[in-house]
Amino acid sequence: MSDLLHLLTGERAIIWAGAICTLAIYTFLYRENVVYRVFEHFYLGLAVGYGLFLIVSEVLIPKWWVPMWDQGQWWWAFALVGGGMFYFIYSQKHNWISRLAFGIVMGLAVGFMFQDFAGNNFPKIVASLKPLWPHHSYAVAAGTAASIAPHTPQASLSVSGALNNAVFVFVLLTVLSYFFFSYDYNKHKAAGGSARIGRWMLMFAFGAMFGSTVMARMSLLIGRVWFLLADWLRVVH
Amino acid sequence: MSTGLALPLGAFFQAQPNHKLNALYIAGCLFAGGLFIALLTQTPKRFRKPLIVSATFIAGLYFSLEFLLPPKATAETVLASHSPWNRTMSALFGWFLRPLASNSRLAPDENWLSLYLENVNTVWQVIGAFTFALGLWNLIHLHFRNVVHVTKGAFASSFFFLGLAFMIFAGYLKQFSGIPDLFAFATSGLFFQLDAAMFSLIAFFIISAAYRAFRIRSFEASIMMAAALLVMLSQIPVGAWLTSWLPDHGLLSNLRIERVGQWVLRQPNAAAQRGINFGLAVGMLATGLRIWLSLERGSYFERDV
Amino acid sequence: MKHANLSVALIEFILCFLILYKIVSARRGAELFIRKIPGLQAIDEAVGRATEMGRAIFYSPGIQGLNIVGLQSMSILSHILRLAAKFRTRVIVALADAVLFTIAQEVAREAYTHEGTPELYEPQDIQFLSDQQFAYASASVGVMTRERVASCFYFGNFFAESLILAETGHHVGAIQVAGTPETAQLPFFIAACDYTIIGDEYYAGSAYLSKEPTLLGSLVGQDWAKLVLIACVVLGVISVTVAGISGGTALGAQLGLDRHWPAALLKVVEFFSLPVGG
Amino acid sequence: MKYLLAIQTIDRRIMYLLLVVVVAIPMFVRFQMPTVVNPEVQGVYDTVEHIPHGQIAILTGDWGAGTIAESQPQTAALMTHLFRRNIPFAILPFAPQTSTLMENLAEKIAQKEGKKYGDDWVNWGWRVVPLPSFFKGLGKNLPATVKQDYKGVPIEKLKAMRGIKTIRDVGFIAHITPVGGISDLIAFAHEAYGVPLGYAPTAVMVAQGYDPLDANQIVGMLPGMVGAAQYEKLLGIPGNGLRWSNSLSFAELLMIGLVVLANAGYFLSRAAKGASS
Repeated sequence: MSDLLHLLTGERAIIWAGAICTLAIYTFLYRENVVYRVFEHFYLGLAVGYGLFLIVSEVLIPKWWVPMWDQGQWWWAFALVGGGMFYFIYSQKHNWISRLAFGIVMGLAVGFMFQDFAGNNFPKIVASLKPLWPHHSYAVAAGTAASIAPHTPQASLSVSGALNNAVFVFVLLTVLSYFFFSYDYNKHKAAGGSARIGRWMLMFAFGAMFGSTVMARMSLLIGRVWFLLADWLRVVH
Repeated sequence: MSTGLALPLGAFFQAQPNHKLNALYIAGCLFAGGLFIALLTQTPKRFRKPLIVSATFIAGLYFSLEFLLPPKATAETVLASHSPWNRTMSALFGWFLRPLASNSRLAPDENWLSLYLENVNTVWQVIGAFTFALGLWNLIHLHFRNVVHVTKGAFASSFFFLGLAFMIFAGYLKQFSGIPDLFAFATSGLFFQLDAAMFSLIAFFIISAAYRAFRIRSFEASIMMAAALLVMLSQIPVGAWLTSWLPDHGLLSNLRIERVGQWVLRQPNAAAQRGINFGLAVGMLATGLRIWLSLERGSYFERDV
Repeated sequence: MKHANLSVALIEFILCFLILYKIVSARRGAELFIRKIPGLQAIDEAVGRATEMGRAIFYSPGIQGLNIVGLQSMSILSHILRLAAKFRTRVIVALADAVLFTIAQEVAREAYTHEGTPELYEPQDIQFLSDQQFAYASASVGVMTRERVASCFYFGNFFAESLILAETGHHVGAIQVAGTPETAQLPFFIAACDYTIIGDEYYAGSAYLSKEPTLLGSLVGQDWAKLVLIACVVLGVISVTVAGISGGTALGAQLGLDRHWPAALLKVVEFFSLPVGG
Repeated sequence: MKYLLAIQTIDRRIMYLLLVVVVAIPMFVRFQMPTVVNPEVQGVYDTVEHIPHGQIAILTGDWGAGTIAESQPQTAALMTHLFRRNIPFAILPFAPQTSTLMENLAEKIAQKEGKKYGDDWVNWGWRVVPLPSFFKGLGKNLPATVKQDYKGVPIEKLKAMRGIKTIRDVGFIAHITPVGGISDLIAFAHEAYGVPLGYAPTAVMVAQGYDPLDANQIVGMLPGMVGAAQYEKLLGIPGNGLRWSNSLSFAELLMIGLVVLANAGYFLSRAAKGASS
C-alpha cells in the first residue's frame, strides 16, 4: 500500500503531473476549451482546499485551538463569538451585527495608516531633498550632521550629480502637479503645462517599468520551458 | 489601566490546566458570547449606528496610538534633558511621561500599547480565519447547483469538487495522520504547477500586449514605447554589445545603453514613481481617515441599520 | 519607523487637519471644482456598450481583502451596479476575499434595491473564486471567456495577474477600464485596457462619480495635503542647495555663510529625519 | 499593402509559438554572452564580502515554483557566497513552499561546498507571524523568539546559532522575493536596528527597488535572473543564471523585433496612404 502511494507520489509522478497541468493551462493560449475548463475547475478546487488547509493548519490549530484547549487559555472561545458575528450578514433582521464586526475590522485596518504613511514616505521625502548646484564637500556645524540620513549634503556634488538631481526634482514636481484634481488647468496655462509634462513623464516611467518587467515575465516562461525540457522530457541537461 | 484593576483581571484570565474545568470555562465563554449577541439583537435602532461608529473608531485608535504615542526611550530623553523645549514638555506631560519612563516591563522602543501588538495581531488573524467559510460556502453552493441541475457547466464543476476533495483529503492525511506524501503530490505535483503555468502565461500576454500597444500612434504611446524598448535593450547582453564601442570611462561612456537604461530607471522612473506614491499615500490617508471617523459615503456606508 | 517623532506627528496632523477641514467646509455647502478624469468618464460608456450588446459586465476588485483600497473599490462597484441596474445589464463580480465578498453582496443587493429592481439581483453573479492569486486569475479568465463579457472593470489591488485578466479581456473583445494603486501594474493596464486610471485618481473615483460633498471636500483637502508635501520638498531642496553652495564654495566662505547658513538650513532637512522614535 | 497590413496584425498564436521556440533554443545550444556587472549587484556582493565573522546572515523569501527561474539562481548565488565566506546563515521563509525550496537548494549547494546543516546554516521554518512583533522579538531575544528550527530542534542546540543573542548579531539580511515586501523589512529590520539589507526581487519588482536603493535603505539589489547571472560572474561560478539569461536575451529580441516590425508596417502604410491621397 505504502509502496503504491510512494510510486504514485514519487518524483517522477510529480513531474508528470506537473507537465500535464502545464500543458493543459497552455491550451488556453489557443482558445478556451474543454481541457482548460476542466483543469481550471480542478485548480480552483485545489486552491480552495489549499487555502482551507493553510487556515486550519497554520492559524486555527496553532493559534486558536492549541492555546484554548491544550494550554487552557479558555478565553480564546470569545474569538468564535467574534467570528460568528460576521455570519449575521445572512440574517435579514440582525444584519447590523455583521456591520459591527466589519466596523471593527475596518477600524483595525485603517489604524495602520499613520505608521504606513510615515514609514513609507518620510524617508522618501528626505531622499528627495537633493541639492541642485554642484559644490565641494564641506563640514557642518556640530550637532546637525549626525542625525541626517544618508543623503548627507556634506559630500561633494559633481556637475552631473547636480544635473541628475535637477532631473529628479523636475520629474517629481511635474508628476505631482498632474495629480491635482481641484485645479482648473484650462484656466491656468502654466500649471496645465506642468501637468501635461507630468503626464508625459508618467508615460515614460510606465514604459520603463514595462520594459523592466519583460525580463521577469520571460523568466517565468524560461522556468516552465526548462521544467518541460529538462525535468519532464529530459532532452536538455 | 491602573494596577488596582489589572490585578484581579489578571488573576481571572489565568490559563486553566484542568481540561474539564477548561471545558466549563469555554462553555461559559460561549454562553456569555451568546448572551452578548442576544443583547445586541435587542439594541434599539437609534443606538446601532452610534455603536458601529464608536467601535470602528476605538478599533482604529489602537494602532494609531501605538504609533503616535512616544516610546519609553523618548520619555526618558525628554525627562532627562534640560533644554527649554523639553522642560516645557516635561512640565506639561510629566504625568504621562514619568510612569512611561519608569516602567520596567517596556523595551526602549515600546510604550504600553506595544505590549499587546502580538496579541491583537493574533486575534485579528484568528477571527479572520473564521470568515473563510463565508466564501467557501458560496463556491460549494454555486458548483453544487451546477452539478445537481446538470447545467452546461456540470462536467467542469464536478472537477471543482474533485480538486477540493483531493486537497482536503491530502491535507487531512498530512495534518492528522502524519502521511505527507499525498499532500506533497497535491501541492508540488498539481497546485504549485498549475500556479506556475498560469503565472507564466504572462510571458505570452506581454508580447501580444506590447505588439499591439506600442505603436507610434500618439505622442504618449510613442514615449512609452521608446522607454520600454530602451530599458529592454539595456538589460540584455546584446544591448551592451550594441554600444560596446563607446569608451568605458569618461563623458561618452554615459551613452552606453546599459548606463542609459540604468539612468532611466534610477532617475526619471524613480522620481515619477515617487510622485505617484506621494499622491497615493495622501489618498490612502484621506480614505482611511473618512472610514475611521465614519465620514465615508457610498451605498455600503450610508445604509440604515 | 516604529513610533512617530515630533515632525512626523506634526506633518500627519497638518495633513489630516487640511483634509477634515475641507470636508467640513464642503458639507457646509462650499462650491468645489473637480477637473475631468477621462478614465472615470469612460465607465458610463463601458456600461452602455454592454447594454447595447446585451452581454454581461465583468468586475474585479483585485486580490486583496478588506482594506482601504478594497473599500474604495466597493464604492466604484456600487456606482457601476446602479448604472447597470438602470439598464438591466448583468454584472459578474469576481472576488478573492471572503470578507470583501460578503460586502460586495451587500453592495449589490443595495444597488439593485436603490434602483427599484431588486428582482434583478442574482446572488450567483457575485462570486467568491479563490484567495489564491493565480487560481483566482484562472477562474476569472474562464468566466470572462465563457460569458463573452462586453465590458471589464478592474479596480483594486492587482499584482501579476493584472495582465492575464486584461489581455484575456481584450481577446474576448471587451471594452476595459482599470485603476489600481499598485503602481507596478499600471503599465500593463495601460497597454491592454482602453482606459486606465492612474495613481490617486483611484481614490478620487468615488468622489468624482458620486459628487457627494463629503468626498469632494476630501478630494480638495487631498490636493492641499499634496501641496504641503510639495512645499516640504521645495523648501528642502532650496535649503540643501543653498547649504551646499554656501558651505562648499569659496564664495560661500567669503560671504561668511559657511558657519551659520548651512547649520540653520540643515535644520529643515533634519526635521524630516529625526532618529526613529526620537 | 497587403504585407504591410499583415505585419501589423500578426495572429497572437504565431507570436506565442515563436516565443517558445526562441526560449528553448539556448537550452539546447550552449554559448556565453558578455555580462556587465551593475553597481547594485556589486553593492550586495561587497556587503556579503564584509560581514564580520561571529555574525550570521538571514535569507528571507517568499518565492515559489512560479518564479524559480529567477529566485532560485539568486538564492543559490547568495548561499554559495555565504558558504564560501564561512558565514552561517538562517533561512527565514515567509511562505510554506519557500521553506522546502530553499532548504533543498541549501542541501544541494552544501554538498558541493562541503557544508553541514546546523553548523553552517539553519532553517527557522515557515511561520505566520506579524513581522513587526517578530522583529521586535528578534531585537530583544533572538533565540527565545525563534525558539526552534523547522525540524523542531531548539536553536540554541545548533552550532550556527551559537552566540547569536539579538538581531544586532545579524550582519546582513537578504530578501528574495517575487512580491516585494521589502518596505516591511526596511521599517522593522533596517530602520529599527540598522541591519544592512540586500534585495533580490524578481525583475518585476526591480523598478520599485530603486526607490529604497536611492534612499540608501538597502545596500544593493540583484535584479532578477540577470542579477543572479552577474553575481555568478562575480563569484566566478557560471550557473543557471548565466545560462538562462541567454534565453532571456532571445525572448526580448523577439519582442523588440515584433514591435519594430509592427511600427514599420504602420509607418509605411501611413506613408503609402499619404502618397496615394
